[in-house]
Order: sequence, then C-alpha cells, then structure tokens
Amino acid sequence: MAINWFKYASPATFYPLAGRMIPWFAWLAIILTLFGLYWGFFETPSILTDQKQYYRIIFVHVPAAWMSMWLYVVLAGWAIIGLVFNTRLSYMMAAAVAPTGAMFTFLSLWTGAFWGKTSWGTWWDWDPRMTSELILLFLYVGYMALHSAIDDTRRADRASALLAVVGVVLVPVIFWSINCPDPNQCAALHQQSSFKGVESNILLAMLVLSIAFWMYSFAVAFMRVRNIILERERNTQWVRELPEVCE
Amino acid sequence: MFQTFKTVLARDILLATRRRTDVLTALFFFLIVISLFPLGVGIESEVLRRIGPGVVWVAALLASMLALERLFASDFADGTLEQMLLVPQPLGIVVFAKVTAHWLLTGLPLVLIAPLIGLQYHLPGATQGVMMLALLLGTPVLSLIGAIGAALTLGLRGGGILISLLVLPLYIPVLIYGSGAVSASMMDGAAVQAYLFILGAFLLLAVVFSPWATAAALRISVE
Amino acid sequence: MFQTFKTVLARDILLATRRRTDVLTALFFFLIVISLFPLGVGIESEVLRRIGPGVVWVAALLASMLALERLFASDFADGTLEQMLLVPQPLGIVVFAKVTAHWLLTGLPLVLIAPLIGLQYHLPGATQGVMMLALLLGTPVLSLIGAIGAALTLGLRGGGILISLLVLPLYIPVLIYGSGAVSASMMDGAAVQAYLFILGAFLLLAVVFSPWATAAALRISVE
Amino acid sequence: MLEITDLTCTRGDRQLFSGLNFSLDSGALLYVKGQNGCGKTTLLRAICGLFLPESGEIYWNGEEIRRLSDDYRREILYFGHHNGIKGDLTSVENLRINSRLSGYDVSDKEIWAALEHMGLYGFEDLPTRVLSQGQKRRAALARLLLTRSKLWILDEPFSALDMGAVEHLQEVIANHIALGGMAILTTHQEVALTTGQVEHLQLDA
Amino acid sequence: MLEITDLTCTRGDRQLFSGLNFSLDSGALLYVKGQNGCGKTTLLRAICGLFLPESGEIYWNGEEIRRLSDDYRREILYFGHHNGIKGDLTSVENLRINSRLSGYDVSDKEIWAALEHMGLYGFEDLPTRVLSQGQKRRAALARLLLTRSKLWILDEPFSALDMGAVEHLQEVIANHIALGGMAILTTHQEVALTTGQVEHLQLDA
Ligand code: HEM
Ligand SMILES: Nc1ncnc2c1ncn2[C@@H]1O[C@H](COP(=O)(O)OP(=O)(O)OP(=O)(O)O)[C@@H](O)[C@H]1O
Ligand SMILES: Nc1ncnc2c1ncn2[C@@H]1O[C@H](COP(=O)(O)OP(=O)(O)OP(=O)(O)O)[C@@H](O)[C@H]1O
Ligand SMILES: [Mg+2]
Ligand SMILES: [Mg+2]
Repeated sequence: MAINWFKYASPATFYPLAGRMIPWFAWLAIILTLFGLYWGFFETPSILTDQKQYYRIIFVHVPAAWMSMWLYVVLAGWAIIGLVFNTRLSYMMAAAVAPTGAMFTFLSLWTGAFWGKTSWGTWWDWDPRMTSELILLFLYVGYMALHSAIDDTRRADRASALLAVVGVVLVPVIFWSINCPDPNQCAALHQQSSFKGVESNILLAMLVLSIAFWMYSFAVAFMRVRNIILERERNTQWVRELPEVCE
Repeated sequence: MFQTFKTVLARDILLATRRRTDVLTALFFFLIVISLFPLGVGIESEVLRRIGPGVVWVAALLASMLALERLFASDFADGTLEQMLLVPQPLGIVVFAKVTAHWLLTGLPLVLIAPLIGLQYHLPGATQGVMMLALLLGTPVLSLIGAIGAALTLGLRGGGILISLLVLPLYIPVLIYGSGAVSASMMDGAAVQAYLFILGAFLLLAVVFSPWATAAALRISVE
Repeated sequence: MFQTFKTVLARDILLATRRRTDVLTALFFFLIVISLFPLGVGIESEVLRRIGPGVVWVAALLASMLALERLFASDFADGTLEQMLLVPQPLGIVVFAKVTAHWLLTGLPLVLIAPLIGLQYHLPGATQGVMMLALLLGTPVLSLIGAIGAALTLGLRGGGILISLLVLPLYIPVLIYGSGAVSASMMDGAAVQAYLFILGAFLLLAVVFSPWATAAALRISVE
Repeated sequence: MLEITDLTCTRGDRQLFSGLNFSLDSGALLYVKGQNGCGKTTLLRAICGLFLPESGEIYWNGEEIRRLSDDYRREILYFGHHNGIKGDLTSVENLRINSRLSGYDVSDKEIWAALEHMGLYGFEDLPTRVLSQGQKRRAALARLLLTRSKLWILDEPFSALDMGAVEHLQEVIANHIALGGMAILTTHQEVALTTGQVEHLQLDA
Repeated sequence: MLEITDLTCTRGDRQLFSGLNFSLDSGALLYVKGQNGCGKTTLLRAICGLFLPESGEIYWNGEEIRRLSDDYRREILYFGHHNGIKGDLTSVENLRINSRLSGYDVSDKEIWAALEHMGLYGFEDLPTRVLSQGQKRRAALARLLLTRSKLWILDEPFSALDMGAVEHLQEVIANHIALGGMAILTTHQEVALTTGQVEHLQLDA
C-alpha cells in the first residue's frame, strides 16, 4: 500500500498529527534529560578529579554543538523540499526549526565559553570549531532576520528558503576553510576528538543527552509549527472549527 | 543572448559614468578604510605589515558589499527591473551582465590600486604581485555571492545592513584564502600557489551557480 | 516644539520596530566586522590586543555610516520628507529628533555590546569600561556628523558610497581620540580622562551645530 | 490673501513661466491648467516655499512667505505627486503622525471616521505598502478631512482614484471652499467644481 | 489566443478574485474595470508571469505561459504603475536600451520620430529625471510606437497625461488593435475606444 505523503503535507492533516506527537516527544525529552544528567553527575564522579569537575559541562556542550549543526541540515532540507514541491508545510517546518537551531548554537557557544574560561583560561579564542560555531550562529540569525524582514509570508518563505539552500552549499566550504586554511598547519585548541579516548560512562551520558535534545527539538518544532499553522490558516474553515480556536 | 549581455553591461556602465562619482566611490571607500586603520591602530611598521593583508581583504569585502546594495535597488524602484524580468532571454544572462558591470566598476579598481596599499603597509614587492592576483580572483567572487544577497533583500527596509548580515558570513572563505595567500607570500612562496588555486576554484563555482540563484531570488522578490 | 520632537522620535522608532530586524542589523554588522578581522589577520592574542581598540572604532564608524544612508533616503523617496519640511516648527528640531532615534537604534546597541568585543580581543577589564564610555560619547557624534552627509547626498545615485566619502574624513577626529582613549587605558590611566574630555567637547559642538547644518542641507537637496 | 507678483521660475536653463501675477481670496479656488511639463508642479512647490523662484514675490496676508516661515506653513497643506505616507505604517498611524506634526491632536475616532469616509473601511490596519495604488492615494488624501489648514495646494489629487472616489474628493474640496477655505488645484481630468468662486490659470508656454 | 481558466489570486490573506475565466483573440481589446484595490494590477501582473496566482492556468496559444517563458515574453509588452525608465538616461537612450533588450534593433531615427510623436520634441536629450510627471510617462509610452509585441498589457497608461496626450495614446492603441494586435487595459478615466472588438471585464469584489 502506497502512503500518500502529500496528504501529510497538508497543514490540516498535519496539525492534529503533530498535536498527538508532541506529548510523546516532550516526555521522552524530559525523561532522557533527567536520566542523562543523573548518570553524568552521579555515576561518573570517581573518574573526575576535583579540579576537573567542570568537565561535566561536556554533557550539555557537545550535544548542543551536534544539534546546532544537524538542525541546520534539517532546515535546509525542508527549504529544498519547499522550493521544489512548493508545499507550504515544508516552509513552515523550516521556519519552525530555525529558532531551536539558533538556541542550541548559542548554548554551545555559551557553555563552551564557560568551559574555556576554566580549562583554557580564556572566554574566547579563534579556535576553528569555535569560529565555525559563531558563523553558524550568524547563518541562523541571517535566516531569521530575512524571514522576519519580509511580511508577505509567501515571499518570506521562499526568499529565506533560498538563502538556506545557498547557505548549505557554502557551509562545507566555510567550515573547511576555517578548519584548514593552510594545508600544512591545523592548530586548534580543541583536540582531535575521538570517542575512543572518552570514558564510557561519560560517553553514555553524552549520548543520552544528545537524544534528549533531539526529542526536545521535535517537541518544540512541532509546537511552533502548530502555532504557525494556526496563524497562517486562521481564515480557513477547518481552523475556525478547531475546539481550541472557537471556544 | 550575447546581445542581451552586451546591452545590459553597456547600460550599467553608461549609468555609472553619468554620475562620474559613482565609478570612484567604491575605490575611495576602500582607500579611506585602509587609511583609517593606521590612525586607529598606530603606525609601527611591524604591526602594520602583520595586519596588512587582513585589512586589505576586510576593506575589499566591505567596499564590495557597500556597493552591492545599488546593484538592483535603483532598477527595482523605478520599474526597470520588472521590465528586465520580462526580457525574452534567460534572466541569468541579465544578472550575469549586471554583476560583471558591478565588478568592473567596483572590483577591478581595487585590484589596480593594490600596489599603493602595499606601500602604506610596508609590504615587500613580491607580496604586492600576489595581492593583486588574489584580488583579481577573489573580488569577482565577492560580487557574485553578494548579488544573491542583494536580490533577496530587494525592497526591504534596512536592506543595506541586512545584506551585510546575510552576505558577510558567506564571504569568509574568500577572506581566509585571500589574506592567506598574501600572508603566505611574505613567508613561504610555495604555499601561495595552493591558495590562488583554491580562489580560482571558488570563482569557477560562483560563476556557474550564482547567476541562477540570483535570478531565482529576483523572481521571488519582485512578485 | 517638544511635541514635534517627541512625535518624530516616536515615529522613527515605531518604523524601526515594524521591521524588528532593523534594530539589530547595525549591531550584527558591527559584530560581524569585528569577527572578520581575526580571520584575516590571524589569531595571536598579542596582535589582537594591540589592534583591538582600532578595530572596534573602525567597525563602529562603518556601522554608523552604513545605517546613515537610511536616515533620510526612505522619507525622501515616499514624499514624507517634503511633508516634514512643511511642518510649522523649526526644521532643526525635526532633524534632531531623527538623529536621536538613529543613535538610539544604531549607536546605543554598540555601546552595550562593547564588553563582548573586549572578550574577543582579549582586552583587560578596566579597558572595557573605558571603551564603553568612549563609545557612549563618540557614537552620537558620528550620528550627528553623518546626518549632514546624508542630507547632502540625498537622492543622488550612489548616495551610500558618496556619503562615506564625505563623512569618513570628518569622522577621523572621533576615531583618533576614541581609539586613543582605549589604548591609553591599557597603558596609562591618567591620559584617559583627557581623551574622554575631548570626546565630550566634540559631542557638545556637534549637538549645537549639526542639526542646523543638516536642516540647511535638506532644504537644498529637496528643492 | 495669497498674492503673487511677477513670479518667474526657471528649471535648468528652461524658463517655465515669467511675470506671473495673481491673487486668491478666501472662498476661492484656483485651477491651474496646462500641458505636461508647463510648470504646474513647479509653481505649486514655489507657493509652498519648497522651490526658490528665480524672481518675484509671494505674499500671504501681505507678508512675504519666506519671512513668515512657521506661521505660513501652519496655514498650508501640500499634496504632491508623491503620497507622503510611510509604507511600513498603517493608514491610521500615518494620519496620526501627520496631524501631530501639523500641530493638532486628533482623536483616533476621528481618524477612523476619516478613513471610512475615504472608502478604506477594512484596510485601516494594513501597512499602506500593501495597498493598491488608488488605496494609497485615498489614505494620503484622508488628511484633507482632518486638517485645519486654510490653503490647500493639491497637485493632481484625482490621479489613480476611481470614479466614486473622484466624486467624493470633489465634494470635500467644494466643502472646504464653501467654508471660506482656499485651494489651488491641478488636474488633467475634466472635473466639475461648482461651489464658490473658481478661477482659472492657463500656464502654457 | 490568450486564455485564462479558473484563475484565483490572493494577496496576504485577502482573496482578490476567484474562478476567473476569459479569453482574448487577435484584434480585441479587454477593458478591465473595478474600484481601487479590486485586483486589476494583480491580474495584469499575473498575466505577465510576474505574479504567481494561487490557482488556475493562463494559456497562450494553447500552451501554459510558465512553460513557454522566453517565447511568451517576446510576445508581450507590460506597462505598469512605474514608468520603467532610468532617470539618469535621456529618453533616447532609454528607448534604445529597451528595444535592444526586447530583441530588435531600432534605428536612432525611429526613436527620435517616436519621441516627437509623443510630444517630447526638444526634450529628447534631457535626462528623464528632470522631466515633469507627465513627460516621464510620455517618454515611457513611446515604447508602444517601437515595439513589435502582440499583446499589450497597460496598467492605467493615461494617468498623468494631459488631454492631448490621452487622445493621442488612444489612437495608438486603436491602431494596434486594428492591425490585429491585442491589448489589456485598465483605467479610471472615461476613455472612448471604438475600433475593433472591445470587451469589458468587471472585477468587483
Ligand atoms: C562545532 C562546534 C563544537 C563541537 C563539535 C565541539 C565539541 C567538543 C568536544 C567533542 C569536546 C570534548 C573534547 C575535545 O575534543 O577537546 C569539546 C571540548 C571543549 N569545547 Fe567544544 N565544541 C564545539 C564548539 C565549542 C565552542 C564554540 C567553544 C567555546 C566557546 C568550545 C569550547 C570547548 C572547551 C573549552 C572544551 C574543553 C576542552 C578541554 O578542556 O580539553 N567548543 N568540544
Ligand atoms: N534641469 C532642467 N533642464 C531643463 N529643463 C528642466 C530641468 N528641470 C526641469 N525641467 C523642465 O521643467 C519642467 C517641470 O515642469 P513641472 O514638473 O512643473 O510640470 P507640470 O506642469 O507639473 O507637468 P505635469 O503635468 O506633467 O505634471 C519640465 O518641462 C521639465 O522638462
Ligand atoms: N499583504 C496583504 N494583505 C492584505 N491585503 C493585501 C495585501 N497585499 C495586497 N493586498 C490587497 O490586494 C489588493 C491589490 O490590488 P491591486 O493593486 O491589484 O488593485 P488595483 O485594482 O490595481 O487598484 P488601483 O485601481 O488602486 O490600482 C489591494 O486591495 C490590497 O489592499
Ligand atoms: Mg506636475
Ligand atoms: Mg492598480
């Protein structure tokens, strides 16, 4: 049996579906966060010496950094689908994902800065990863700024989608330029990280929290997309008939 | 098709020469920014030599970006852009012609003036050649990428400064490799070639993709 | 008279908030320019600390100038400027209100963000206070001087870049004393006061003279 | 009360008109006519003080307008080829700011009434940028219903308006004249204005 | 030859019109009427392909216009609320560039003749920026005398023109129709067009 994907691309169908999924994602996010933090804080103390306690910030820092990058890919994916198939829902999804992505970017910068202050003795340096993260923040802000600067929603959607696509073409180039501007020397404050070097308890907490952030992103993006749907479709019959609208 | 390219190119250059100042202002802006730095930073030649390549490239970025705003805005305001969208030729051609004119008027002068800057910042002779070459390869990329931003922000209030927000992050690779090439030429001649090669690759990519992205952006913005 | 001032000020702030981005873009431009430098210049903290004050001031100059273009241009294009010239109050008041709004939206945010830049360039804590104070005194001067340039170039093609040509040289004293104050605070606390005092004097002069000069320029440009 | 003596206006090296003399009393309307490019707009802007004539004087109640400045500007309302409204603000906000700047406070109720009067009911709260050409014009013209200025200077106010709106605007102007106001008007459309004293000024080169 | 089926256009959240159907043959003129803001401009821009309609199709000689793109654009001439001429160039230069871009070379003699025809004799060499409102309009309209496009789409072409010019323009349009051309027109002025087949489309909401 073939699934009619375009059926779910209609806001009217997607709205209730998203509504039903939000609680699941929200609860998963809460449970996993609690578990991850518990594990990170109470099951790992033995391996961290006293001056290394701040290392625990890794449980927020690294998942946030991962999510920030992944969400940009998601954003661009929706943008491409929107431009190709001209489905309104994809634009709405893109617009709904952006603030969460920006938030994680900021979170990773913020936690990284604190970590840096304690670990490297400086709030900020021009380490490649840090620089890339900063630029990612600019890209998110650019997307949101363009979207909010245009108040014809159709134009706003399409223009900012195009920007996201241009961004995603250039993002690898930008990151690659920052990481290795000179083929001979790739000095960085971040060590060449690999999972092997990380203690398994820490790794577990980190991974659990990554999944928790992921679930959180789903829940928040769905909530936001539902709001966007309500606002944009407020003049349609089906929105007027919704119980939460007509009361 | 070539006829269209030629007409648009000639038109934009004619428009610029009508106001003679236009041709020179990007250049002057560049020069002024470059000259402001020693005033703010101090005039020790060691420091200047150190920051010279970076300053030149940042100034080039800003000059190119500043001029970008006008790329489509005035055509948009008086309705001629609408007419260009109705030209019976691919819009990408028109865009490419406009960007070419823009580069000839704002990018090329920077390339030609480069040696003068070399003097201001005490850069050695060989470096100046590299700088010109790097600017020659890099500034068209700036114009091409910038055009996309200019098209997207068309007719928006605060367009000028919104463009910078969208476009400056995308300029970063050019900045890094451009100033990298110049810095490298002061230390190690061999690495220069790799830098220039990468800049060339950027240019090729930009020429192929940017006009079409810009055209798409224009269609969205004019609607 | 105060009523007119209030109305124009409220109007311009309302216009800016209508497009929420407008308020933030000058700020982001400033941040991006500041962040570009290390990419071009290199990331050694010694060099960064050395050029930090200069970079901050040059970026502030550019951000303020870029935003200036919009000060009268959009009012000119849609005919509201003409209507303002016909307001039964001295034109200087209207101009002063517009410049104040401009500074609140573009200058003040720079002052508030200054400490963040201090971090990026590894500036010591005391310096950051001085930098904020210097920016607080200096940025209004930039807005006031810039307004004259914006009024003179109104409606000219390539206005944006022409403004920079007229205005940047006039900005130089602010740049020199502003970055001087910041640099001095890193070495010799006593000299700082003198620098700030001079900046304050500039501000006073600008507040007194610039609105009338701008008003005169506007009358000429609109005719 | 408005008196013009020996007015000559030049643009570039073209002399548009020279030695123009006329005067306009309360309750009178002056209808400036002429081909495209004969200098109607230039004349109107000169009367507003926005354009400096080559020679000649313009008097308001016997005083030179350059000398009066603020006091004169309080008495006039100029409506030009441009609408003079901000696209980013709604019609209501535009009108409110406009009247505040002209020096009188108008209540929101009056503003909404004026807009409804101009046929913009339902569009009051949209940014004027999205309005159609004619709707923008209507929003700008709503000022006429709120102003307390005596001398209206209207440059082609009827352009872009549909027929209903043209008729309506004629009434508004006629009303103003009937109440002792003054107006100077240009238009290329045949418009019937009957109330008050209508004078004609042919500006042809 | 131009056929429109079931066209619906929306701006913001306002539906301007829906389910619009009509077709237009050679030698016919379509007169689009309606109040300010009813969607005339939007309809005309949709026909040009500058505005994407919410739903419905537009066919030219049986083919969808989006598919034809270049070939369709060669057949149409659009004249909107904006003049579409550069203020920094002279009328002659503007016209020359315009026709080159439309794909045909017109000699300078023809251009000067067209401008004289439009009553711009003596103004050909001024930058159009200094021309009066109506003169700018005339310079822009001179394109109609040089074009070889079949379908003219004219949005209020008569606005700002003086009476002589309005009459003249009517002749030009009538001529085009008589030679088998097509035109779509909006205007708020009463205009008498007699030649050819004149259809009316009332667009009211
Ligand atoms: C692309 C974004 C980022 C990723 C993927 C990332 C990833 C990581 C990872 C995996 C570690 C663990 C061990 C290591 O490799 O050193 C780490 C450590 C750290 N990160 Fe990040 N990070 C990112 C951005 C940032 C930013 C923006 C900052 C600062 C503002 C920052 C500051 C730090 C610090 C201070 C450490 C501790 C290093 C140590 O003490 O060994 N990171 N990061
Ligand atoms: N720099 C200049 N050089 C020569 N002629 C000029 C210059 N500037 C303006 N003009 C001429 O001055 C006249 C300005 O006329 P104005 O705008 O007052 O006309 P108008 O009567 O309002 O016309 P319309 O009915 O078209 O609005 C035009 O004929 C224009 O060509
Ligand atoms: N974002 C939006 N939200 C609501 N309404 C909008 C929006 N954008 C445009 N409109 C409306 O769409 C209509 C556009 O009409 P259009 O410009 O096609 O009118 P027109 O028939 O050409 O009028 P005119 O005779 O005044 O030129 C206007 O009524 C305008 O208010
Ligand atoms: Mg006129
Ligand atoms: Mg219209």
